[in-house]
Amino acid sequence: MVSDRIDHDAAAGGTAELLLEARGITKRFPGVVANADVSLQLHRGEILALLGENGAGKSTLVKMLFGLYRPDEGEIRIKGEPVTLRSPKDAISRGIGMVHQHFQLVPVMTVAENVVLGAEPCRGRFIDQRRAAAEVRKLSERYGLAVDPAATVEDLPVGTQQRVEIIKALFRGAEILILDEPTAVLTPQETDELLQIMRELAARGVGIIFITHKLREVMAVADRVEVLRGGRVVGSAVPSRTDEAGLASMMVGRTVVLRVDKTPAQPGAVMLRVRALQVDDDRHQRAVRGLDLEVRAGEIVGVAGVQGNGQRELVEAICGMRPIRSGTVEVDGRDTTSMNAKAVNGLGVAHIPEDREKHGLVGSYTIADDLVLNRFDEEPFARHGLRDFTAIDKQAEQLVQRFDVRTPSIHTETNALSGGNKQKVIVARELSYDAKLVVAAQPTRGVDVGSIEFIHRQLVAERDRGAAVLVVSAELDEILGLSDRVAVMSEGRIVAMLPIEEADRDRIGLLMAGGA
Amino acid sequence: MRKTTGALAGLLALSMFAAACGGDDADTGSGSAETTAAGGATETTAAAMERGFQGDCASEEVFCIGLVTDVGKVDDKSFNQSAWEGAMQAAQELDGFADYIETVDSKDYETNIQSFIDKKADVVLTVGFALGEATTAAAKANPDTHFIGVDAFQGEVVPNLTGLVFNEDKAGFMAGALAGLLTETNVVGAVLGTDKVPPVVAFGKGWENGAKHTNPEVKAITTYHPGGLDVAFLDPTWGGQTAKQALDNNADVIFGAGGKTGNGALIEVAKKDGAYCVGVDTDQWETVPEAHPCLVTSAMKLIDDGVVELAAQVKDGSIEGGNYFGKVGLAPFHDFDSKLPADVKTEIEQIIADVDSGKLPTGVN
Amino acid sequence: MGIVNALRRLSPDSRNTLVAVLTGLVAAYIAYGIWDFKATAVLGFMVRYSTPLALAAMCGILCERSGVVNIGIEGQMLVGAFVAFFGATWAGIVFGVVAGVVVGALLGAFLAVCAVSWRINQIIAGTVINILAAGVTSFFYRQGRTMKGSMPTWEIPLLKDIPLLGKVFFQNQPLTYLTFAIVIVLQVMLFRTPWGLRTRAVGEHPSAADTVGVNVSLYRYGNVAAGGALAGLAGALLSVEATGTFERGMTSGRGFLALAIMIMGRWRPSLAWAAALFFGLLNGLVNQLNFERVIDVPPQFIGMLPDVLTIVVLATFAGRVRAPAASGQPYTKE
Amino acid sequence: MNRQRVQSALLPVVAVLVAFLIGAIVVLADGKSPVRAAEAVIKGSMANRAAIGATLEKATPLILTGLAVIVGMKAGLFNIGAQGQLLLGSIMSAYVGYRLTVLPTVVHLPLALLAGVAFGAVPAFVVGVLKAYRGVHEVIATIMMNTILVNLTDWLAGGPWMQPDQAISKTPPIQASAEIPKVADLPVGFFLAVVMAFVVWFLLSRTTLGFELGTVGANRDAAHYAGMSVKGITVLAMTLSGALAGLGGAIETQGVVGRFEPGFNRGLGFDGITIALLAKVSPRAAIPAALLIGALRASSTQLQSIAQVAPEIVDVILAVALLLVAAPMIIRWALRLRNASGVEGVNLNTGWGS
Repeated sequence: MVSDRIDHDAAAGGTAELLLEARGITKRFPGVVANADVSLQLHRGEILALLGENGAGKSTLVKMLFGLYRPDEGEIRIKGEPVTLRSPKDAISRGIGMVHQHFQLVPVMTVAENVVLGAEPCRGRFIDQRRAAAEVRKLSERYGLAVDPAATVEDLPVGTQQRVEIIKALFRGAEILILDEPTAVLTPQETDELLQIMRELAARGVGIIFITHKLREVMAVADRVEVLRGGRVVGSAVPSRTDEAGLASMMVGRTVVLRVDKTPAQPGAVMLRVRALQVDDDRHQRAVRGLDLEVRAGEIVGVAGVQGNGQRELVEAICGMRPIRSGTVEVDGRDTTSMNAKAVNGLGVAHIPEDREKHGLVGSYTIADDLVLNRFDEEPFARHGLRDFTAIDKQAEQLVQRFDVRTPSIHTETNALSGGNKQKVIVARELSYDAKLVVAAQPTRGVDVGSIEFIHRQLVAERDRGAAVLVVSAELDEILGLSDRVAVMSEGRIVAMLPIEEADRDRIGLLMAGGA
Repeated sequence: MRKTTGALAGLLALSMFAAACGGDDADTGSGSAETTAAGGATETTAAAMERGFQGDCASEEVFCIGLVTDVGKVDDKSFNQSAWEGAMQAAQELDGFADYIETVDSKDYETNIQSFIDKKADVVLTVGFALGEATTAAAKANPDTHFIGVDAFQGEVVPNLTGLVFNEDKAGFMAGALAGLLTETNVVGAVLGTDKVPPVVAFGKGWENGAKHTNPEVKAITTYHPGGLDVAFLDPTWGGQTAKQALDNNADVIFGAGGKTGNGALIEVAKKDGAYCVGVDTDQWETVPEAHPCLVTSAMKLIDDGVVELAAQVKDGSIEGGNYFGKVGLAPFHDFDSKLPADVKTEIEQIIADVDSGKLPTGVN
Repeated sequence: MGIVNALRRLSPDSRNTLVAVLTGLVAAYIAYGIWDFKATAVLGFMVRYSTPLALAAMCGILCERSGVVNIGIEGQMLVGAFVAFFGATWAGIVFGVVAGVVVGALLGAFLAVCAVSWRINQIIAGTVINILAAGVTSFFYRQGRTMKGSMPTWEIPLLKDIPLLGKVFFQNQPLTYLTFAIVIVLQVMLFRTPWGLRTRAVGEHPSAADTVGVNVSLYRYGNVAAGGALAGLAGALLSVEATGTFERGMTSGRGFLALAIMIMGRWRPSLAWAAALFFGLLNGLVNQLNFERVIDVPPQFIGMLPDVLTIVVLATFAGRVRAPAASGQPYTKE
Repeated sequence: MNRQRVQSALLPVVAVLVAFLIGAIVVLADGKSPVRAAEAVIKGSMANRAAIGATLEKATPLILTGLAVIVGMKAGLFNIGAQGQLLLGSIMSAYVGYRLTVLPTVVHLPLALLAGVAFGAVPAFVVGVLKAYRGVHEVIATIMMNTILVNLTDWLAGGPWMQPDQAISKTPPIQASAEIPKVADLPVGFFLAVVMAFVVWFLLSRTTLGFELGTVGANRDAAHYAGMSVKGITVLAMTLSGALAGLGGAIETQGVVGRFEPGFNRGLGFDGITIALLAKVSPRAAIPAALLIGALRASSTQLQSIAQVAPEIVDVILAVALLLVAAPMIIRWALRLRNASGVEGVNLNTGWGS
């Protein structure tokens, strides 16, 4: 255990104005206590990191601070005055702004429209478009947040969308800015830029609450850290007076396994061979531009890269979900370039999709049905077009047990499961049929730590069984922990292929950003 | 939120503003549509006559008339209503009872007819050519009940079934002839229900020929509702809009024939000064009071008179199977009686007589 | 030069609109030059036919732009027509129209209750409205009443004297003008005012609107009720203005056609109006062809022409139209 | 669990009872006797074999159009076009029924049915293709298609296929060999429809095809991921939907009307929507839902004859019942039933999708 409670005022420099204070906040949901007796303080010009694992109660806490939830007990004070935040509107009017994990931007509208929504500058009864654009430009210049006010949000890269969110908050006069996992979707370079922006904002007197589970960022930018676990504040620290390992153990409650236990790889024959692949995205723009890649049996190849550099299209093209414009894909020597998802799957390619709610599951189906989602018409689950529910249920019982899916019954709707358990359903399904090639896209996104470890072990087990494993992840830690070789992807190409021994964070970060 | 409410209020206010102005104008505008008594004609009859078989229809003395409508209602301002009024009048005159069943689904024709047979009605009156087949079948199966099929032309003679049919082409011809005499632009228009219903076509063709007979220069512009049978007679909006189009084509006499669709046409024409309109089936002066400003006459088939006549024949036993040709003709000119030139009236009276007697062929098959 | 610059500054959307309007005008005047009053007659029909449809489509747009599918427009119109007419027979046309609008708004509010508060499937709620409307109006209909007064035709001074357009657009009845105004106002409000921006946000991404303090439920309630009011007005237009009478089932499927028009108009008031005018033009041409007897084709084929054309147009040009993203989805705060 | 199941099964029953109650109030308000109206409904729909036969006859096409709508909804499609599809199926079965003269019943009857099925499917197939490959929304396409098909069938029945010696539009009567017989007053077509309900239920819940259909309806992206052909399934579901509606039309022609006559099949497709919703998109539940509507529709004669109640009362009752089924919380609240776990009701796609 690292430092105990420290004096807040001392950390913040003592003289700064107290912007926000939470006292003894408790929030219960049916069956769960999400926050128990949480207290924290935020001063002007301070960056406060809320550190915790998924499910530690960080999101619930800030949603109360933003008026989305009402605390069951406790008190929130802004500038010393007790307040009741009934809605985001209340929070906004009191100078609180929030950048949500899932951006709250209307994709079909312009940057300026998104920024002024709900607080429109008017000339007469009409929105003053020019002033809206001017305000956006003004804010973006002042804080170094480059955006074009006239651009349509859906055309912008993720990092830029995030800046729009920040501008949105600033436009509303936010003095307290809550950033919910802001770096999850950014490149290391974009992350650095964001951290720079945060410092800039703090220097101009904004108080920032920064939610993350990435220790490096906390160390880099936070003035103070509150660590949450199980809905409680388990510790506070000043980064300059502690180290990553100390924070990590505080966060997890035990010593963290930073590397996945695994033996050196025993690569065999080439299972996946991708040559000069060209694939378009949904908007008919070329996303994968002449990509070459090989994955051998018995190894894990991790694809590192910033989201939106063609990873999704690559995965979907390999798995037969997306038409291939040119180039070839071979699985175990068979040309699968023009095969559909069904045929590719039939060759023994397992696919853990990136977006489990969208692609991986049918939420209104039972777990048993979702466990045969892509093999519903194969024996023994179906014969002559008729489904065999005995076989389906039997398989479901086995998989639920083997993959430790926490559910009352195999006939429960998948919707009712937690994120981690949903992901386990998908992993269970995809790893249930001794695949030759396992393609796992963001396999642990939004999953609790216990499940992450479990899923990682399963992927390693697949490798050890002799399968070729391709992992695509935005979490560099995951790539570094799992992979035997690391492929760095940028702008639709593999720009480097490194053995794990040569893969270090800084180098990969530079490559991801398109540097040499 | 204030802004939404504001917007809402704005919308409402806008509508109220315009509506208010409309009201002002209406007060100063033509007051001719004040007549509410017109509907009263039917209402008084209805009030005098309690619907339903109040007596023992099975007995010899009690005379019962059962009416089955085509899909539609007895208050359709058209042939169903006309037949029902005839039935009520007959019941009154013959000291009997009358009742009706409105058909909701064409497949119920038989069931509905049967229900009157079960109630021992003396006369079962079916309205509309569509019921022809079901009526014939019922007549053959129930020789003791007499059947009257309005608009149902009888190809073969069934002794206890009389078709009350009309030469719609004659009525159309007479109306057309009047239109030919009245038109100043030499364009007459017809807004019709559908060409899939023979009486409508007969009215329309007769109308065109009549107009050409009295005025060789005339151009007859005719259109049918483009929709299916389920809407063709029930779309007054289209009727009105189309009548306006005909007026814009310089037509100054418009024939509206096709249930509510035609009625819509009449009401539209009434809004235009100097234009005439001609109703159909019954004297629409009674059924469409809104059309008074233009309604010069109606091409009538006197279903009610025919029903009364045939019911009386049933009662006294003189009725025969086959077809009974009901009277057709032009409705009274009402307010226009004084406005029509004498020579026009004389000429049209001659034409009516000649068409009636068959001396003047209508040219429709 | 100034004009060229102004043109250049227009958004592609406005430029296309401008081009379309100008093309239409040129075509109309060429037709007018050749056929004279016949062109006027057809275009006059076009405006009359399209007006109730456009109004009903505005109802659809208001509802769907804020995220509620309204399949009950037909029923709302029918009840609006019924109430407006009987209101007009009882206390005059102003009262009638207002009553129709109010009852339409109530039915809209009912849909909003179903969709927003009860979270009933919106298609079901709309279907309930349709069935109920057909049943109730038919059941309680009594004939033999006439309106107290009638809708006048207003000729707009000066404008009415413009050749062709004057007669087509500026010699109409009050609710028709009101419809023109509503379309234009709605177009401007939807894309230029705070209300419009918020409404669109609520229909596209309700949680984004919610997190900046826009009350999603309130906007949905307000707009769906206002939409119902417009449907009621469309009904009043049918009964009190276009015909001066009420008949059972007199909407004749116009509420459904309005949905098609809304989609063809890509959920934009101005485009939807254009689509409604297009339908009106086709139907007017059908009539005129009948009048002229230039073709010997059964009316059934002419009658299906607009529908065939619509399908062909949609299949050829429109491609995938994009509905407001949250249309039909109940919104739950997380 | 069990209690909840009983409650959710009870809800539609209560909904219908409440709807009847409201219907009674309306009748009373109209100055008529609800007791006599009730008597009329019983007499008209179930008092004797003929009445039962009438109810079943009315229910038959409703089951099938209900199934048509259900199949579409399962695949996320809203088929407003069942009416048009039914009409085309109906006239095609009539054509085959009257035109072919020398066939034995065992060939002719199924052949005519098949013609109905096939031609009900054709317009729906077109709509499906337009939806899957051209992105034309099925709601617009089916609305347009309804108008087109009404006009087309009106023209056929009044033009090329019109019975020559008749004044009005209708096809000649079908041959006896194509007629669906009645056994003891009970229409055989009804049993065919019931069989179809079970076939559809089996198809949707027991076969891989049904699984694909449901997956496409519930989550298109997941269906794509699972290697299903979303476009293919869309076309197939639409086609199947049209085929069911077409079968409904064929049974009407061959079992009830005996020919095609314009105006004889009105409203059936739209009742199908009501039934699908009342049945909560469950194929087997379409049977009782259709029986309920069939019984009410069959009573229209007696309602007028015995109680002098206008037949529109049926629509009022249906609307209320539909509302209550869709919004079970109203009844729950009225009956003070607790345990309102989650949002219940019909689960189908509402959005226009794309």
